[in-house]
Amino acid sequence: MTEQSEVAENSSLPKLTSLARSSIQILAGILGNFVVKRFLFFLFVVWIAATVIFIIPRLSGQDPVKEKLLLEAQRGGAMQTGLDEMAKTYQKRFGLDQPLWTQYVNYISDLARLNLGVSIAFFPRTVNDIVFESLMWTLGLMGTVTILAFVLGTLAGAFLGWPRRPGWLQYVFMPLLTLSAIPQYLLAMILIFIIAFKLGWLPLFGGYSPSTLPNLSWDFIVDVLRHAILPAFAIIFSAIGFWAIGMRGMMINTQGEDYMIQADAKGLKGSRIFMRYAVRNALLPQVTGLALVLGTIVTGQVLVERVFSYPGIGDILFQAIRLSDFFVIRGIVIVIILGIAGATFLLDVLYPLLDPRIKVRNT
Amino acid sequence: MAESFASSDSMNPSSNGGWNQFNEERITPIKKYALRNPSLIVGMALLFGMLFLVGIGHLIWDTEMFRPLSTPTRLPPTGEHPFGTDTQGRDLLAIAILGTPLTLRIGLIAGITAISLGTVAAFLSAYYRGVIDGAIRSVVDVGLAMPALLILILVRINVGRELSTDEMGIAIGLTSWVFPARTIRSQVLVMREQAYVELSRLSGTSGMGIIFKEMMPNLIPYITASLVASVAGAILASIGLEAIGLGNFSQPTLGMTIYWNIQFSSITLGMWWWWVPPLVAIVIVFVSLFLISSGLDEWSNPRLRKRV
Amino acid sequence: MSAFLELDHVTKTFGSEGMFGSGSVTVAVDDVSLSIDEDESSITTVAGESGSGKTTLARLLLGSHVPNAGKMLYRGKDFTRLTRRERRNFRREIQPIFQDPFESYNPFYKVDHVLDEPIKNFRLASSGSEKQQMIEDALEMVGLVPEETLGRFPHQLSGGQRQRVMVARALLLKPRVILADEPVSMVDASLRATILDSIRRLNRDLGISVIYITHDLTTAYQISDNIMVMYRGTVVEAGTVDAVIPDPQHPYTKLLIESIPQPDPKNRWGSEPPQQNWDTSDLQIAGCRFADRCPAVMDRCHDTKPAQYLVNDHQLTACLLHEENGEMTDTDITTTFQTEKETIKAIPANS
Amino acid sequence: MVQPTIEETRLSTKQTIQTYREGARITDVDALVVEDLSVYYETDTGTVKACDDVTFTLKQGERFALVGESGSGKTTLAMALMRLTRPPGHIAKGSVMLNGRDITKLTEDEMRKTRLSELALVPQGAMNSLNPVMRIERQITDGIIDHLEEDDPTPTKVDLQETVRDLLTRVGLRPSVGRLFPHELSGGMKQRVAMAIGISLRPKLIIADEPTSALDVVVQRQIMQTLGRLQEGLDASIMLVGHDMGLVAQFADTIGVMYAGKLVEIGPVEEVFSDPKHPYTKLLIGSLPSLQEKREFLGIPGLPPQLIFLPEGCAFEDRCPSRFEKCQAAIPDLINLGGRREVACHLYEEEAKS
Repeated sequence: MTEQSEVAENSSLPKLTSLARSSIQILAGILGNFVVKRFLFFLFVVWIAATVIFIIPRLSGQDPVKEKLLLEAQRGGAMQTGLDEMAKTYQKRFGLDQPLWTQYVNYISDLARLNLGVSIAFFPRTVNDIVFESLMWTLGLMGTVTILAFVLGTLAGAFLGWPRRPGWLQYVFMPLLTLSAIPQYLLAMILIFIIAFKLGWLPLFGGYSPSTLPNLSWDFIVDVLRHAILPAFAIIFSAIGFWAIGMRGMMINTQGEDYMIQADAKGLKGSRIFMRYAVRNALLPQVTGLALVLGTIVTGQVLVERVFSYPGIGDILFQAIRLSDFFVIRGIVIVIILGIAGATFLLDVLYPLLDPRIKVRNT
Repeated sequence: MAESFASSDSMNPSSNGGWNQFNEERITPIKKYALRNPSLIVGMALLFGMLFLVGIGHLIWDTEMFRPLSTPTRLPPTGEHPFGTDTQGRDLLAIAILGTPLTLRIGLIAGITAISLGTVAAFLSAYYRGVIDGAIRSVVDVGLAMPALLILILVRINVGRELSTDEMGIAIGLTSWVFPARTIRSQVLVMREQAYVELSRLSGTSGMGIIFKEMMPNLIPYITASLVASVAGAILASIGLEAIGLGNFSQPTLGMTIYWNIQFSSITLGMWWWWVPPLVAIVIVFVSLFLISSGLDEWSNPRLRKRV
Repeated sequence: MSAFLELDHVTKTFGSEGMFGSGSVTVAVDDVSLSIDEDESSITTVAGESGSGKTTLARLLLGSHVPNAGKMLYRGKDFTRLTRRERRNFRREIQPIFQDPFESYNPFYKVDHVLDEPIKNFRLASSGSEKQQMIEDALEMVGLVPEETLGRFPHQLSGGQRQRVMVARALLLKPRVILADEPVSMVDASLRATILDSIRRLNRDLGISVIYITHDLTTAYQISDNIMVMYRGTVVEAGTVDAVIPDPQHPYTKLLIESIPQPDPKNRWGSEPPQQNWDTSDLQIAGCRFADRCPAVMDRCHDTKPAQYLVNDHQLTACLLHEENGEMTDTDITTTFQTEKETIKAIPANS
Repeated sequence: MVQPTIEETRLSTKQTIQTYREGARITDVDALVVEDLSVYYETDTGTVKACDDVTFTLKQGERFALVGESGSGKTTLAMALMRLTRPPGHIAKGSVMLNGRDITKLTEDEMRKTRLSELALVPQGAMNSLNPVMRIERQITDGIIDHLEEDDPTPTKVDLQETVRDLLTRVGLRPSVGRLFPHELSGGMKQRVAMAIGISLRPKLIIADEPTSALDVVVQRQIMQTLGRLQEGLDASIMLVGHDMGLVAQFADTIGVMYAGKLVEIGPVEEVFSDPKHPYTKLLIGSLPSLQEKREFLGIPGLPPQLIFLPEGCAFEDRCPSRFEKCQAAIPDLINLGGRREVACHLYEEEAKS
């Protein structure tokens, strides 16, 4: 840090108080810090994505509100007449008549305050209410299940890639391979057909039985769990294969490394070599892999929710598409991107804990 | 001084020139390698076997019956309609025969678009470095955070009309080129540091000459593997898009069949013959593409891994 | 006579300041001046350990890197302002021999590719048959049988054969200067001789100047006329090989030569006191860069940066111990090099 | 299995190995006896005999150097002694007697326990043989912990830290190095850590496979001197595998030269360097450049052998300046020329008989 202080001293500014000088050092320290850099990048990604989402509808010259109204008219909705004034009031209401730049500034400032605007189809309700309510369901089921699939898949892959593994494991490999090739929502259909329809053990769709009202009673929770099992299985079975195969490849690569030979030469116990040397090193690319495929994971789950009409964010997205409720669609897309960019940021920050070679402080 | 046994066994090239020599040097190693690479063979057999069956289907079956109301509705598989019919009077065998190649076509168009864009971006950013590299890298990082499907949803809605299959292919390609760009860029970065690239530059070869004469030939197995992976990804995205109702309603693609299945909840109607054929077709497509891409990966990696 | 190639106070650094001063900057080559004259042809060794900057210096001379400070002059003209044609001539007049016989060949092509490319690009042969003839002559010059070498893939040849094809490639282009970057370090001792011999014949028979980059002072002593020893980016000692090797002046060169294990079991290292532990010292910027490891370190060494001092007219050293000799005005280290070329009469080996 | 304690070995200080190296304490106890050890690699183009019928003996406290060029089989032999040969390689035949036991016959777990406690490997300098995600102190203690018998008291955290500090200082490193990660160390420091690990259980035999390859020559000298000091401290014997003849001349007592998987010459270093017997050794020593006088470059004509197409006769026959008709017919066996001198060459078969 010495360079910074010298610069501050002989700069032409009047004699700096020690407070000013140390604050420069602290600032340089903070801004140079790895975590802050990743957070700045996270904001950058979200800003670019938001801008792209803002620009796409303006490209086609279509006005989202008028297009929605035309669709309503097409379906022979009640408001056959007076489409133009209705469009005008809507446009004023959503500020679409102002010049593009001010619209953009309002949009970004709203976004900064996490206000995603107002829904067209369910007019008085704000997008925030609709989205965040369904977000609970999605995070509750999908979040936990994805992590579970990642952990189970990585463990299976670790054993599959280890020469001294239990014998029966290789026969598990071929089914895992085919399972990982089937998209999640198709697996969901198969599960519904066999378990729900044919055997009738579990409910066919929905987040909870339609007759009950959401309350915190015990039997409601059991009801929710019964509905969640099939979607959870759909995701876990298709994801486990993907993670296992990835981890198996990493394990095989790691065993070619020099430090594995040296571990044997040290006469270490098999279990220690497996856990502390092979798996511990093979985990690093696996975690980076997780960050890369977050996007496809989320899309897969949106479709699973659609197949099960599970009241998560995916189902709401589907309804919004059917009703072409533009602002809800835009809100959901932004929330999903926020989630993915946020998860990537988290993984970036946690990665140095796994791999000491990544410099965290800038000293 | 690595004691490498392999390099000391000298394969003596045949001396008679022309086709025979080309065959000897170029084809036999590939043939010899292919035989030792089971996943590539099985993958290819599955894919081309299916296409072959679809080809025969075109000849012997009246594919016009894919239009709605061309057959009695909800018929389980019978002699006259071996794949049965759906609630809107479409013959499901015709759908399967037309649908599978159509979906593969979307995947191929998207894959090729993604690969060409990705390769150009990869070479631009990895070979020329500097500002271009920074710009392309940040675009790729942002692209990774924005799932292609969501962007397609926004695009599709604002286009206002149904996309033709080719337009959908290109749209998917344009939004998923970041994945191949990222992987190919890392390979080019590794290759760029090799001594033979520097040597070629010092032998007076131009920048373009180096890219096409020195780097491209070694990258081909890697690019084909990425192409196959992109095609598989594109098919997944296209089916997803169609399944949530944003596909082209007049086209009998596999995705649209899945959409109609969900729309009419064929499962509760017990019409298993409606969703089993598309499902089987999709599974075959994905498993074969997966086997081919992992086979190609293994082929491209040992050569690069041996060098790096 | 203007110098063919001249480095004038050249400094090369890597790494970047980085945002908010968080980046780290390493100085690879620090204020080096040398010149290679037009007519004189000699073999000059650039010796140094890993991290001494010898490879960076090689890349500078090849034009692969551009100096951050100071200038590189090609026939008197600044390298960065050469026209396309001048750059093409420069490209042809200085050619490399790389270290790794495995990595210098594109695995996709046969070894002929490495020989055909330069001939095609620099249009050295008017017809195919003339090209073939040139290639076969060059291969024979380095002791290879064309029929057993051409038409094969790189992995079908041994490391020694592949390096000799590299020397043949340099022969084809008949450059003014060959830059051999550790040409024999990855080849077995028994095969080194033929390669070093063919490099020496390039110089003796074809008058091509050779810059031999190595960490192995023994082969340097056998093959080269002049030597410059580098340590952490600076030239610590330079001069003719016959002046420097038998009687090194700079403490680093002394330590380097003493540490070389002699293949003579009778005079062993013995067990002198273990020197200051070499690895655990950290980099010093001010003063002499060798101060933190120097057995003969003085207080002054830590703050005054040594200049170049003439020990005799064929040897200079950058060490404050020789300060009283007076600073060299012309900092071009090649002034101490031996120019007139008396042939080295090889003393017959006592086999 | 009773190991001779250090006091017992020091008693029999009869010098059986004649060496100029002062401070050498070589006893008559056999540390390692290798007989007809052969390691074969099955490849689709045929069996590669990487090591074939290798026989030699190592005395307690002796420094034995095994030299040979690439493809000679020296590293394969070193790995075979540690029973670390990886498929498709396998130990085809032969015995390796270490402290009274044939380690080729041990079960996998018995061999595991023998590694590090009775024989230790110091890896190549060029390789990154330390676990990149584990602190140095853990990489030293995990070897010790995994060799504890059930009845041994489990060492406390303080004991282990004490051992690590002692080992690091003995190899010339500051104790604070224990808290660092491998990527924070220089090449020389990594080799010192590898040596600290090697001596942590006071083994009787240390195998060093090109310990200073890719290290600067000054660091190389310091590492070799440290290795020598450690060996004398433990009264262990060392097998140094390498190709740098200068290093071997400075460090070793006895030298074994390998060519195409066979041991072609053994002898005290001074004798082999001043009066090499096998033609290959002669050419090898002849081709060494010297710092004292300028000489014409001398190499070994011809190409290195291909282990898949080995001739019936002597493998060096096609490059040997003094070959005669018998060389093509039969593979020469290792014959004893008196004392520790052995050579595998038909030229000396009559001389040995007389």
